[in-house]
Amino acid sequence: MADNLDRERMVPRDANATSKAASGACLLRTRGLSKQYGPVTVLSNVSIEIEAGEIHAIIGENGAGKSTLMRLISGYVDPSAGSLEIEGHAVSFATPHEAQDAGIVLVHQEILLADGLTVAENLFLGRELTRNGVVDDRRMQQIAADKLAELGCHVSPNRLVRDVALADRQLVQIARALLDDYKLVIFDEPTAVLTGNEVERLLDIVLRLKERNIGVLYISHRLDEVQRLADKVTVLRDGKMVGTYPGRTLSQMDMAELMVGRELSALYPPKSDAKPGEPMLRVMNATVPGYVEDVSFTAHKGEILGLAGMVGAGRTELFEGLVGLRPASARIELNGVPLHIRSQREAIDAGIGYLTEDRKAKGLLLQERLAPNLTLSALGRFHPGLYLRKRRETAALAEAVAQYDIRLKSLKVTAGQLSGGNQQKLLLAKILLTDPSVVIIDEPTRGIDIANKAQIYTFIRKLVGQGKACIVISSEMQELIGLCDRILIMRQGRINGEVSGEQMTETNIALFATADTEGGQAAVGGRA
Amino acid sequence: MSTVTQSAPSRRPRDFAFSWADAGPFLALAALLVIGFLVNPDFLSVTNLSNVITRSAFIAIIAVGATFVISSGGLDLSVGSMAAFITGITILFMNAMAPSWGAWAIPAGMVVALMTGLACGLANGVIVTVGKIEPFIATLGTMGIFRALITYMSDGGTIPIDRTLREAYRPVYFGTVGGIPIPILVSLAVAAIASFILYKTKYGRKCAAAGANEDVARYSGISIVRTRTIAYVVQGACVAIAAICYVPRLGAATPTTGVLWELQVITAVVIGGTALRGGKGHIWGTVAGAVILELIANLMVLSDFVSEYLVAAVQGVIIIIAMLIQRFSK
Amino acid sequence: MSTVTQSAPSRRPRDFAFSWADAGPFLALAALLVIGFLVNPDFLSVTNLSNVITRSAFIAIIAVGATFVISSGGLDLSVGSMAAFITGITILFMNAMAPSWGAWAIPAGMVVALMTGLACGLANGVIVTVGKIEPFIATLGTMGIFRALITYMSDGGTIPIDRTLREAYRPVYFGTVGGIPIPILVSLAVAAIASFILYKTKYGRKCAAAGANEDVARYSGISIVRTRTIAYVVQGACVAIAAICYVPRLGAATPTTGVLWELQVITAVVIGGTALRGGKGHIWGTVAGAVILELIANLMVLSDFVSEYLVAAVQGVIIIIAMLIQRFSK
Amino acid sequence: ADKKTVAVSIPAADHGWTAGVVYHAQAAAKEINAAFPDVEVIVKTSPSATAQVSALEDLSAGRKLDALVILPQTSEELTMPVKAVKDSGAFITVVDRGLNDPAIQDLYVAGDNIAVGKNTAKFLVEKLGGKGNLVVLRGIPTVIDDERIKGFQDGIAGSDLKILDIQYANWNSDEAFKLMQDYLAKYPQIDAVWANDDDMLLGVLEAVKESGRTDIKFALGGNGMKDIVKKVIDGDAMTPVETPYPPSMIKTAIYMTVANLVGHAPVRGTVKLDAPLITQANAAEFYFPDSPF
Ligand SMILES: Nc1ncnc2c1ncn2[C@@H]1O[C@H](COP(=O)(O)OP(=O)(O)OP(=O)(O)O)[C@@H](O)[C@H]1O
Ligand SMILES: Nc1ncnc2c1ncn2[C@@H]1O[C@H](COP(=O)(O)OP(=O)(O)OP(=O)(O)O)[C@@H](O)[C@H]1O
Ligand SMILES: O[C@@H]1[C@@H](O)[C@H](O)OC[C@H]1O
Ligand SMILES: [Mg+2]
Ligand SMILES: [Mg+2]
Repeated sequence: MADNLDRERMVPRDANATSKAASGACLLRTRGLSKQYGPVTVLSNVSIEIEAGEIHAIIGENGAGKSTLMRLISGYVDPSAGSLEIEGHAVSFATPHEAQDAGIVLVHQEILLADGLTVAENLFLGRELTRNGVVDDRRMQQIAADKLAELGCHVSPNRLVRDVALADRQLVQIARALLDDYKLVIFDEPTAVLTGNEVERLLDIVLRLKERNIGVLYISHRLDEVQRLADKVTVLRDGKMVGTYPGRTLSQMDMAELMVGRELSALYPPKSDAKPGEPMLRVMNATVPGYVEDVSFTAHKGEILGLAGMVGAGRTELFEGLVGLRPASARIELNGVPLHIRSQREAIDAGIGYLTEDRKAKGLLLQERLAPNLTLSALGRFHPGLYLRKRRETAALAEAVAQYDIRLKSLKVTAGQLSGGNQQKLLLAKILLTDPSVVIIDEPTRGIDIANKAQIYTFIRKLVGQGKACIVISSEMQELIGLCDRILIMRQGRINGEVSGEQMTETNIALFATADTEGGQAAVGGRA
Repeated sequence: MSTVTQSAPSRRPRDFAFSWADAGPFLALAALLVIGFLVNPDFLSVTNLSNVITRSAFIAIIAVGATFVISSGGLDLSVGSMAAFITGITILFMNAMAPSWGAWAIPAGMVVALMTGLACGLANGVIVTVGKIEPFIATLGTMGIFRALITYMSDGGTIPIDRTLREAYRPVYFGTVGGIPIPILVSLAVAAIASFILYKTKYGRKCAAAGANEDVARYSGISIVRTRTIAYVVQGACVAIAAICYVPRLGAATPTTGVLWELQVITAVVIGGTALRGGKGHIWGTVAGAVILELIANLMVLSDFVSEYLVAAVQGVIIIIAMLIQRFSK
Repeated sequence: MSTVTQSAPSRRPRDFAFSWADAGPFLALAALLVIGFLVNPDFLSVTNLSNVITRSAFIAIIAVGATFVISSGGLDLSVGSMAAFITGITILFMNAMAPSWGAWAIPAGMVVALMTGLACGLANGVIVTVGKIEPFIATLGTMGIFRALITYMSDGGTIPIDRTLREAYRPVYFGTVGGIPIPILVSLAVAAIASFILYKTKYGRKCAAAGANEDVARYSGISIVRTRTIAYVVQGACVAIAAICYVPRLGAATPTTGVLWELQVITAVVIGGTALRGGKGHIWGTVAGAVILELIANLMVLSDFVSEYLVAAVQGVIIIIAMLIQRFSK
Repeated sequence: ADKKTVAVSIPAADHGWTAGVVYHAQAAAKEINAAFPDVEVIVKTSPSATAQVSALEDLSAGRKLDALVILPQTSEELTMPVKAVKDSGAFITVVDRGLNDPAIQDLYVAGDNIAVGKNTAKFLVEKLGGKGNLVVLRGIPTVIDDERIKGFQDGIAGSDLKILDIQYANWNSDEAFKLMQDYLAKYPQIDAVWANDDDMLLGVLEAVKESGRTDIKFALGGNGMKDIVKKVIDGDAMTPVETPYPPSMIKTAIYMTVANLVGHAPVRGTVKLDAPLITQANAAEFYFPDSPF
C-alpha cells in the first residue's frame, strides 16, 4: 500500500489532482472501476485520469490487473462497477468498436490478428477503403506499406499474417491503431516482442502522438521506457491502485519497489567464476532452408549462452529446426553422442527442451486449465502405469505456482485467463518439467515484470549450476549481457560474431547484429 | 474441424477474375480431362463436355453460395432439400398461375423461387447465428424440415410442372446463347458476381474475417451474426437460382429431388481450395470442383472397365487423388 | 487464436465416470422423456425403453469412436459404409468357416471383424494425416470405397449369415445379462473404456490437445500424425464392435446397411457436447446423444399427431430444440 | 461397326429388389453379348434420378443408341430425357416404374402393383374373418408405393379390418425392424402386419420374433424374395402367402427388346406381369434359389 511510501519524491495521488485543477474536463477519467470474475476480484476501485497530449504509464506486477483495466476502458470487457467519462461526459461501451468510435483504441498485449488474412487486410479489417463501393486494395496496400515502414517494418502487405514473424505481427497491430485519428491510444506492452531498433522507432511514434495532443496509456515492464516516456505513472498492485505519480520523479528502482511493495535486490544473479565445463551440445553445419545457413556452435555444461540478433535474423528458425519443428539439416552431438532429431518429441526425449517465443499460439492451450497445460510435454511422468495420476499433476502445479510465483486468483482458471506474464511463467514451468539437460528459451522474460525477471534469471543460473546448459534467445540486449556467459550474434541467417566477458556490450552486439563480419570483428578486436 | 499438420500457406486472391490460389483444382481438372481422353476419346467431344458442364451448373451455383457460408465459418447441409422445397413451391405457384397468367407465370414463379430461397437461407442463418447452434446440427435439422415439407406438399408423390408451361420454360435449361448453354452462362454469371462480392466488397472481407478468426472480426466491429446470416441468405439465393434452372430439366419436384446434393456441394467447395474451417473462399476453384465431380461421374458412365458395383469406389479414389494433386500443386 | 477476455470458461471433465460438462445432453434427454410420457405413457414402458436403448447401441458405439476422431480434430464420414463392409467380410468369413469350425466360427469372425475395423480405420487415418487431405473429403472418398466393396461382395444383394450360425449368434443382440440387453452392456463397456482412455490416459490428453491447437500440441512434442491416426483406428475398432453386435439383428449385410449412419453419429457427438472443430470430447454426452436421436424417432412413431410425411420435419425441429436446451443449460 | 447398341439404364442396387434388377440385367447382357455378335448390351446403374438423367445424356452423346431399356428412378423426372433419346431414333422399352407419357414407350414391361396390394388384402380379409387390427409399412414416396397402398386399401374396403398405422420404412429392413418394434410398443393388439416389400418384411419378422408377442397372426410382404418364397414352401404359419414382383422382369424386357432388333417379329405394347397370390401349392414355380433376390 501507499502508506509505506514515504520518500518525498514519490508524490501521492492528491498531487496529481491539484495539478490538473485548472484544465477542466480531462480526456478520460475512470471512476471506481472494478472487475470481478465470479467470486474473484481482479481489479477494484481504480480511478485514473488521462489528459490529452499526456503519456500516462501503468505499471504493476504480472497479474496486477493492468490489461484488465485497459480492456475495461476500451470496451472489450464490461466493468463490474465504476464508470468512464470522456471529456466530462459519461460513456459506456458495449463493444470495442464503440470505444473506437468514441476515439479510444487498444493495442493488445497478445497478438489479435486473423492469420489467414493478409497484412493489409488485417490492417484495414472492418474499415476497408472503398472506391465506388469497391474495396480499393491497391490504395490499402500502399497505405499499409507506408504505415508499416514508418514503424520500421518492411513485410509485404500481401503476405498472410500467418507467414510473418511475431515482431512484424506486433507492428501490424500497432499500425492498426495508428491508422485512424484516435483521441486515446492504449499500448499494452507493445515492445515485449520488439527488438532495439523497432523499440526506438515505436517510442518515437508515441512521442509524436503526444505532440499531436493525443492521449496515450502505456503499459510496459521495461521500466527504462516508462522512465523515458511517462508524464505520469500509475502503479497497480494486486488489482488496487497504489497511486499516480509524476513520471520523471521516479527512478526505475522506485517504480519497481512501488510495484512489489518491498525492496528489491539486484536484477541479475552473479555470474559464476567457474570455467565453462565440457562441451555439451555441439551443432555443426545447421541449415534451415530459407532462414539459416551453415551455422555451427557449441554450448557448454554450466554455461548460459545468449543469442542476439535483429528480428528476422533467424534465431527462432535455427532452434526450431534443431529440435525438429521445421525442416532442417544439421549434425548434432549431445555430450559427444550424435543425435538424429526428427521431431520435438525426440528432442525432448534426448534432453533438449525448447520454449517457444509465441506462447499464445504455440505454447499453451488457452481454453484448457493449468495442470493439463503444465504437464503436456511431460505426460510420461504422470503416467507411471495404466493411467494419469491427477493428484501428481495437481501437486506439480502447486509446486510450479510456488516456484515460478505464478499469480492466479484461483487454481480453476484456464491458461487463457492468466495474465500475459503469468502465462509465460507457466510455459517456462511446462518446459522445465521435461527435465531437459539443454534448455533453449526463446525470449524468456517477454512480458514478465521486473521482480519476476530477477526470479527467472536466478532460476536459469541455478539450472546451469546443476550442470545443464542453457541457451537464451533474447531481443533485450541488457538481459543477454546481464545474464549470459557468452553471446552469439546472428545476422541474416548466420552467426556473425561472438562476445564474452568484457566484450559483452550493447555497442559490440549491435555492431555484429547489423554490420557484416569483418567490420564487426575489427571493431571488437577479434573473436573471444 | 481442423486439418492436418502443416497447413500450406494459401496465397491471397488478387483479382476477382482469377487467382493463383485457384490453380490447384484447375490442374486436377486438366489431369482428369487427359485421363478421360485416354479412356474414351468421346470424352472430349463438344457434345459430351457441354452436357457435363451444363449439368454441373446446379451444383456449381449452389456451391458458390456454399463458398460464402463455409468461408464465413458456417456449413449448410440443407441445400439439397432446400432445392427440392423451392422447386416444389415454384412449380405449385406457376401451375396455379398458368391458367390466368399464361407464360408470365414463369418469370413470376422465378421471383417466388428467389423469395423462398432468401427466406430459407434467412431461417438457416438465424438458427445458426442467433440460436448459436453448431451449423452442422442446425442445418441437419432444417434439411429434415425442408425434405418433409416437399414430401408433404407432393403427398409423397411428384409435383410436375403444368404442360402448358413446359415448352416455354424448356429453353432455360436446354437453350443456348451464342452456342453456350444457358445454365453454363448462368453459373458463370453467378460465379462472377459472387467473386466480385467476395473479393471486391467490404462484405467479402467481413466474411473471410468471420471465418478466419471470430474474435478478431468481432473486435474489428464486424457483426458475426449479421455477416454469417447474410452468407446463409446468399446461399439461399444461389439454391433458388439453381432450382430455377433445374425445373425444366426434370420437369417436376419430388421427395427425392436434391438428395445428397449437400455432400457434392461441400466436396466441390473443398476440392476448390476453400478450407472447411473457414477463411478465404475460392469461388472459381469451387466452380472447377463442381465440374470435376460431374466429370468423374461422366467418366464412369463412358468407361467400360469398371464393374457397376465398383463405380462408387473408383469415384472415391479419384476424388482423393484430385485432392492430392491439388495439395501437391501448392 | 482467441482471446483471454470473453471466452466462456469451459469446464473440464474431472472424473472419467461423469462430469458436469456432460449435463446438457442429459437434461435434453430428461426433457424428451417427460414429453414422451405426456404424449404416450407407453413411451416409458420398460419394453419400449429397452428396445430403443438397445437400438441406439450401434450408433452410440460408433459415436464413441467418432468422439475420438472429432476431439482430435478429424471427421469420419465413412463409418456407415465401413460398418456395412465389416459386416459383409465378417459374415462371409463366418459362413466359410461354419462347416469346419461350427459355432467357433462366430468368435473367429469377431476377431476378423475387429481386424478389418482396425485396418479400415488405419487407412482412413493415414490418408488424412499422411496424405494431408481434409478429413471431410478423404473419408467421403473412403465412404464410397467401402460402400462399393460391400455392394461388390454381395453382388448387390444380401449376404445372409449361415442358418447354422444364426441361432448361436442371436443372443449377442437379443440376449440379456441380468435383465439388461447385451448391446446396452457392450455400449456401456465401450463408453467406460473410452472415457478411461480419453480422460485418464496420456493418449486422451494428446487427442484433446491435437484437436484444440495443433501447433501447441506439436510444440509439446505430440505427433499430430500419430495421435490423429490412432483416433481413426479407435474409430475403426468401434465400428467393428458395433458391426459385431449388429449382425444377429438382421442376419445379413446389404448394400444399404449403415446408410446415413455417419450423419446420426456426428449428430450424436455434437448433441453430446463435443465441438466439431475439435478439443475436449464428451463420451457420456455422446452416448446420451445417440439415445436422444433414437428416442426422437421412436416418439414420432408412438405419437399420433404427426402426418407420416412430416415426421422428418418434426425430428429436425426436436433436434434443434434439444441443442437449444443443451446450450441453455450451460 | 454395324453392331446394334442396346443401353440398359437402371437404378443402382440400393435395396434387395433393385439388386435383383442389376443382377438380372447383367446376366441378360452377358448372355446376349455372347449369343448375338452384332448386338452390344451396355448396362449402366444410377444412384438417383438426376444421375440417371445424366447417364442417359452420356450414353447417347457417346454413341448412337438403337434401343434403350429403362427402369426409371422416378417417372416425372425421366420422362423428357427418355423422350430425347426416343427422338434420336431409339427403340424405347420401359420397365416397372412408368413414364408420364406412355406415348414415348414402344414396349412397357411391368408388374401389377395394384394387384400386389389388393391380393394381399383379400387374403387377410378372408383369413381374419373380415375383422382385425392391421399395421402397414410402406416404402419410399413413389407412384409404385402409392399404388400398392391403394390396392391394399381397396382390398380391405367394406370389411372391418382396421389399419391402425401406416408409415414409411423406405424399403429398408433395418428401418422396418425399428418401426415394427415401435408399432408393437404402441398397439397392444395387432392381428396382422403388411410390409409392401420383402426387404421390410425381414425386419418385421425379426422384431415380432424378438417381442415374443402371440397376437400377430400374419406378417406378409410382397415381391417374391427367395427367402420369403421359401417360407411359403415350408408352410410358415405367419407368412403363408406372398405376391410376386420379380426383378427378373428386366431380363424379360431386355430379351424382348433385342428380339425387336435382330428378329423379324416386332414386339410392341404392354406386358403386364401378373401378381397372383403365391401359396404353398404354387410356390415352387416362383422359387429361384440362385438369384440374389
Ligand atoms: N476471464 C478471466 N477469468 C478469471 N480471471 C481472469 C480473467 N481474465 C483475467 N483474469 C485474472 O485477472 C488478473 C489480472 O490479469 P491482467 O491480465 O489484467 O494482468 P496484467 O496486469 O496485465 O499482467 P501481465 O503483466 O502479466 O500482463 C489475473 O490474475 C488473471 O488471472
Ligand atoms: N530473407 C527474408 N526475407 C523476408 N522475410 C524474412 C527473411 N528472413 C526472415 N524473414 C522474416 O522474419 C522471420 C524470421 O524471424 P525470426 O523470428 O525467425 O527471427 P528471430 O531472430 O528469432 O527474431 P525474433 O527476435 O523476432 O525472435 C520470418 O518468419 C520471416 O517472416
Ligand atoms: O424398387 C422397387 C421395389 O423395392 C418394390 O418393392 O417394387 C417396385 C420397385 O420399383
Ligand atoms: Mg497484461
Ligand atoms: Mg524469434
